[in-house]
Amino acid sequence: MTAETIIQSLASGLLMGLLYGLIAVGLALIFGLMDVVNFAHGEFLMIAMYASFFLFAYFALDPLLSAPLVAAALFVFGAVVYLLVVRFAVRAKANTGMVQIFSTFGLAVLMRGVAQYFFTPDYRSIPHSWLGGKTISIGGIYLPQPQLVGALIAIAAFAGLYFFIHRTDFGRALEATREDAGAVALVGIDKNKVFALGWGLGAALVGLAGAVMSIFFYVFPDVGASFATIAYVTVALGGFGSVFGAFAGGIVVGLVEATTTLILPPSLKTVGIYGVYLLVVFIRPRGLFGSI
Amino acid sequence: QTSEVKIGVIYPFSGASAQIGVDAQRAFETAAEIINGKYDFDLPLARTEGLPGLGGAKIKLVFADHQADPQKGRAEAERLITQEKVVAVIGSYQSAVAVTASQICERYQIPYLSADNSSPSLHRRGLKYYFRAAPHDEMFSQAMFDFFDALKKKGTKIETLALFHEDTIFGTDSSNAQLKLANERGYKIVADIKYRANSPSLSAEVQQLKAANADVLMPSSYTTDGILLVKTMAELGYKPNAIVAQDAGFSEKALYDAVGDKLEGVISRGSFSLDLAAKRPMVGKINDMFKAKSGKDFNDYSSRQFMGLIVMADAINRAKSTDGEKIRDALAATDMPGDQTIMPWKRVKFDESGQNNDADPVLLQYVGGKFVTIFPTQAAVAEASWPMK
Amino acid sequence: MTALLETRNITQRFSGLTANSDVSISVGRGEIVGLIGPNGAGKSTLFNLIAGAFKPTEGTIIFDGEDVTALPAAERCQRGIGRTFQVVKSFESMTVIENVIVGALVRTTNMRDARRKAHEVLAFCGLDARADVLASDLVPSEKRRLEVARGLATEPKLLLLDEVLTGLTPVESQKGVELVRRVRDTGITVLMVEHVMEIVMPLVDRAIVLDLGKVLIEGKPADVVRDPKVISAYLGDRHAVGA
Amino acid sequence: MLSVRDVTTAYQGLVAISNVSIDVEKGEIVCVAGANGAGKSTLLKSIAGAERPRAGSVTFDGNRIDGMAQHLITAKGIAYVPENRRLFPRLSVRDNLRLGSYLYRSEPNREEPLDFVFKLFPRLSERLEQRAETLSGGEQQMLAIGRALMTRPRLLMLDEPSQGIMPKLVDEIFQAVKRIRDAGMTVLIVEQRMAECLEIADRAYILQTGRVLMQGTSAEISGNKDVRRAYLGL
Amino acid sequence: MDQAFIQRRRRDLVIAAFLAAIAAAVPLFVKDVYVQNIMVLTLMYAALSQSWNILSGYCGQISLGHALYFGLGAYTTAILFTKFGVLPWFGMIAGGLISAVIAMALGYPCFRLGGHYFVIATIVIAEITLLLFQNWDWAGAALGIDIPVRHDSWLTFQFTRSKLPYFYFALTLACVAWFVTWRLEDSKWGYWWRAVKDNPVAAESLGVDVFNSKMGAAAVSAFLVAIGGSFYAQFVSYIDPESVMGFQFSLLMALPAVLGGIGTLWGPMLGAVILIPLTELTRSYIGGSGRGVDLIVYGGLIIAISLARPQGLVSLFSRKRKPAAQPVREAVAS
Ligand SMILES: Nc1ncnc2c1ncn2[C@@H]1O[C@H](COP(=O)(O)OP(=O)(O)OP(=O)(O)O)[C@@H](O)[C@H]1O
Ligand SMILES: Nc1ncnc2c1ncn2[C@@H]1O[C@H](COP(=O)(O)OP(=O)(O)OP(=O)(O)O)[C@@H](O)[C@H]1O
Ligand SMILES: CC(C)C[C@H](N)C(=O)O
Ligand SMILES: [Mg+2]
Ligand SMILES: [Mg+2]
Repeated sequence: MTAETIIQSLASGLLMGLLYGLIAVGLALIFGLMDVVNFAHGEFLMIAMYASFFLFAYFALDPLLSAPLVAAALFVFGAVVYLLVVRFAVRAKANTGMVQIFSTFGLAVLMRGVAQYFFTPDYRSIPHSWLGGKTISIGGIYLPQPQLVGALIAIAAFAGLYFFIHRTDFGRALEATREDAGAVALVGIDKNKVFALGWGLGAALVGLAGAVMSIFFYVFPDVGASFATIAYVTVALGGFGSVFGAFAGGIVVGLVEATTTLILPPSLKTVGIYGVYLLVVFIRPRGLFGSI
Repeated sequence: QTSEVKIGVIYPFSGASAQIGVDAQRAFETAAEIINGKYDFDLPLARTEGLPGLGGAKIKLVFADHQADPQKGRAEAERLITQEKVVAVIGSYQSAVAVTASQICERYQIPYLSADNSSPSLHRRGLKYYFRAAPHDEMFSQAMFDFFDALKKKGTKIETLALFHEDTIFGTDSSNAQLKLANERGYKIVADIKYRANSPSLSAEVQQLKAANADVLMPSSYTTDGILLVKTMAELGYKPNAIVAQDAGFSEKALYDAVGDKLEGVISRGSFSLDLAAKRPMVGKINDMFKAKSGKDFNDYSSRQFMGLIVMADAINRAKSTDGEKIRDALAATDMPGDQTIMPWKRVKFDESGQNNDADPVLLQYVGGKFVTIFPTQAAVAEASWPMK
Repeated sequence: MTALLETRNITQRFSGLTANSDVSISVGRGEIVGLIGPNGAGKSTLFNLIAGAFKPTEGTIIFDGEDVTALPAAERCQRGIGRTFQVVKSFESMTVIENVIVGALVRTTNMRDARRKAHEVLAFCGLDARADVLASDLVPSEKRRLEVARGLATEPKLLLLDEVLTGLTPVESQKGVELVRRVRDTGITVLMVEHVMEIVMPLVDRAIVLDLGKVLIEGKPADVVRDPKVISAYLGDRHAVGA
Repeated sequence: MLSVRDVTTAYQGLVAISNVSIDVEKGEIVCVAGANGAGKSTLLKSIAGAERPRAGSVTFDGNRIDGMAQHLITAKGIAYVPENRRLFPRLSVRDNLRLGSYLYRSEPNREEPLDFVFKLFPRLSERLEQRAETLSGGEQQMLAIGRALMTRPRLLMLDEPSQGIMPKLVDEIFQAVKRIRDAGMTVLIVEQRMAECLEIADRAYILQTGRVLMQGTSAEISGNKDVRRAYLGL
Repeated sequence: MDQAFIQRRRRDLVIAAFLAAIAAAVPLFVKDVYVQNIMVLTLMYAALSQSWNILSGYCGQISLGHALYFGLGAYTTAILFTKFGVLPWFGMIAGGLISAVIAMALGYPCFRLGGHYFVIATIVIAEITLLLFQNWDWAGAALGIDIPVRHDSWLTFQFTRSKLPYFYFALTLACVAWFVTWRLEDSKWGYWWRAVKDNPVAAESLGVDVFNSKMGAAAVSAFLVAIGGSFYAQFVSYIDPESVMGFQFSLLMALPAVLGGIGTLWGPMLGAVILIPLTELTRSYIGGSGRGVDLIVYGGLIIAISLARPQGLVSLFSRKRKPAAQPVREAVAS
């Protein structure tokens, strides 16, 4: 194993990690901070990727250009999903966790069905885009441009979310609603508005991820499944209630994945990721930076 | 007599491989159309309406979704047999499902025909009602190594191979066959990379391939991973000398739509090639019929699915009965000359285990946006260009 | 005869804050001891340490002649320490009787016995009419009574009562006082926290005042409330005269 | 200012208060007393919008507020400190207080009442970074009242504010209530400690088994023989 | 005073016996093997869900990794049978015991975890095991294990066509799982579990051994689920890692309980009776179109049911609150 291989591994791992982070940032908001389970996270990503794909296919909009549009569309979608489905799920008196799992699982199945109905199960991908296939090579180390841009967007998204949660009243209201949705009315907060916005925002972040992903990934109705578990693990590894944790979680996942393959057969690389998750929570039951 | 003969078709219609199921549906419908209608093709049952052996009875297809789950495949096979009263079952894309579905068929004495399952172990289970007209992975792999041997004789340097295969039954079987052949024929495997199907990232895998830098990269991957593999290779600056693929994703349109420009000169095994249309015009016409339904050209899978129904219908016709055992016997007695198929096969004739050993696989090369047959020589329409561009 | 409970030099720190510092108290068998002191003085913390909810930073706890400092809460309960929580912790999805049965099961695994015991205790606490109501449907004062009932069901030697008699009208308080007396009469030693002097004064045999995590003074309630330090830290001027 | 007319409220079919009517005038301190389960908390909940009355009306400043969403009622200027406090347990004391001024987030001097709260409960200013759930019982009660004050209510409703508060502070709280009133707010207070409460209250109501048993000025109520026996323990 | 309670438990037992008797008679009238197949699956999932419910419903430790025990049961039986010729009946017990031991071993580090951390740990552990099996050549790796079917026999628990033996086994398993739950519900364990679920700190203060409660629940739950897995291996006669250890099993075990009422005696049964036929029928009768309509219907129904009855369908059967539950109102001032 040459030094170059190792450096390349780490570089790819880091980029991939930031990408996982980008995919997880929306979940970090909904699952990590608002403490609502969204089993349809992968399906949110799926429709975001479809949105990017179709904007490209019909309007020749490059995914980078359409990203804000996709994010906006997903914002609306997320808010609607909250108001139509999740709102009732979080209202359950007992076992809200399971009710959330159950109803968002139903939503995931439904979304897959709808995607298959309207988009067919064909695999789609964007063959030519500004960044697609482009790569920067520094001394034999290759850094694919889509991932680089994805990494930058991930950093920006996390920074934005961090600011939003820690520096705005809205972020505080969001946390308060998570803590006791029944009590926020005591200070004049409309819990549904706060959570609908939270869901919208979380979905919009997924929209960004979807746009970036569509540059170099394929999309089909079941594509979400490949990312969902990793996204959950990323958020939990970083720790619930911490934006920075999810960011760090993504990087750790990416690096672990890259380095596992230096030791184990690649088919077992997720074993490395999962193993690290277990290791971390066995030592720190609240993940790396979790507060709740 | 019966005016309708029901044949069960079990495929994945939802889940990760739904696309295959949906394309398969179109292929089977095309075949049924030809059987049930009158067409001037030199194909069994094309020129007559329906099945003359059964008084012109029409074929009716009953589709069932197995969602790639062996248990569901089994339940659906059983439902088709007992409720829908199908007289035969065709399936199933995933070999794991074929295991259970064919077992159920055996129990009910209903013939099961693998249109496209490629796992070699399937016909070695001593089942009486199991048939496969198409080649299996060992036959396919053999063709590849024959091709290597031929190239080597001509002086091309092929010494090292890199295997890249998914961790499913298909990937495992395929790589096992390739490993065995490589050992027998003196090729060195410098990388044997098993990866998790539908991985979110393949960069670590590609790095290992790049580091191994084999003379030939041999992927056994489905469309999704194929697309990601090719994109990742480009991103990490890995340009293999040659790619010889175990079909699957590498014969899917979606893959070439996505990354075709990076695949000029890629070679894939297959059992079908459109260039056959030059020799057998009906192939082009049938392809057009299929394309009208699906928007796609026949590929390795859809062509095999198409033939699967033709072979089955032909046997039912000869059996002159809808009785499972009679159909089975008729299948066992099948002897269909190659030029009465749309495939480059010598003929369709099953051995006692139900495998057709005369289904010669071909190797195709992707040149200028389409596939041309390059091997074996008797079927080839062009010389292989090696290394790939 | 030795004291039932003794804490020796208990200190408890929470990141930077010392909630208990060098607390040594003892409670004799059959006593009703009042633990009083300003808000945040460390009373509930001391209860948590005695009951084993967490381990003290320093110090030892002797219960019934045995060093229990290292024992987990469940084992202390088995040894005979029963408690209530100031911020009530009912089993919300269970009915009142079921809540109490959980407590009774420390002493018996026979369900019939446990159930009988639970009914007894509920009747004792005046909650029997609410036996089949979900705990989540109780109002706060009932929940506090449920805490007591659960604690009693474990047949403790020592019962720690943390503000279970708040929020009662004077008449109701009176009943509460009687209830605690009856508890003691069944042979249970009581250590209780209460801010309402009208309850503490007539009820407790001895009062221990905590302030800023330390024992400020202890003695007969009547003496304690006259102590200027207690008045200035805890009671305020109004109670200096009246109580 | 506040007028409750014939309000009936039930929990899953069980009537907790029936036909209760009370009035609170601007600048008053009104006390509601009664035994456990009399329906005092239910009355406050019905006003605050935490429970929806089954019948009757609640009017605040001439506007019907019954049936309105709870957060809108808060926004109208009614702050409610429930019996079980309902703090945000894993948020810091600081965040709990800041959330109190959520409605004024666009104002620069939104945290004006903070000084008042800290003067009232200096302990809170020493515990700003601590999670609310780790506060002592009394500290939690202080925080709950503090948070309510941060909403700058015109009507403050307190459900047994003295619960869990040390004697010295109980007096201070009642004095503070007076100061709160003097600062221009109106206070509706549910208390068991009628003696202290009546000292500061202008008027009082006594509830019994879900109905208004008695009402009058503080002097009238504390002069009543039955009340003295049952509620003042004299 | 306890009469009502004792009566209710008796009534549950009588109803269960009655339902079991009816269920046992159904195959005498329903001869369609497809329907019988659905009934077998329904009973199997009812049993699995009932077992899952012990750990996740009663004890509150939500596991979405129970496919692990299901798979272990299936693999143990299949390996013992195909490689060592051990009869499946013994394989079943072995699988159950192995699963129970592994559940406790895993519980050791995992039960310290709370909430979502625990849930994700269960998912991840099952997934790791799946991957290991997928790569374990001796156990057939991705190729799985094809259990050779010879002839009908109770000894090897193999029946080529008849579903009845499987049906009666699944029925028995469902009854056993139900009975175990019924029995444990009114025992120290049952109370401990519910206490631990509601408030572990309070439970601890009442002498509940929180950790061992969880361990007990995990062991019972894993044992029963593994029996289900063994049964499945026999029933399908072919297993591979994805088809016995996949995440979908973990979900399919949890869903009936959630749908019917998590942590209740009847919830899992009720949920399975509705959910499993729904799953099977939507796929069979609309799935063949290839358009995803079955998913739309199935997903839509799940959302609808879960939102309409968040407490589970059993709540439809719970009686109206009795006036006896009237709160105490001591009218002091009169
Ligand atoms: N986990 C913790 N972390 C930090 N500080 C804590 C923690 N628990 C308690 N404290 C602090 O320790 C002090 C003592 O708390 P404790 O609950 O023992 O007071 P108390 O005497 O019971 O008061 P009260 O009469 O108000 O209930 C308080 O100031 C509280 O804020
Ligand atoms: N959530 C609830 N579910 C069912 N019944 C309730 C609920 N809350 C209150 N009740 C019942 O309504 C009646 C009135 O309760 P409320 O809490 O208003 O009384 P209160 O006068 O505030 O008593 P306390 O002095 O104990 O606080 C009581 O009988 C009580 O049992
Ligand atoms: C190519 C594939 C993914 C499927 C393969 N033909 C099989 O039988 O499993
Ligand atoms: Mg306290
Ligand atoms: Mg009240």
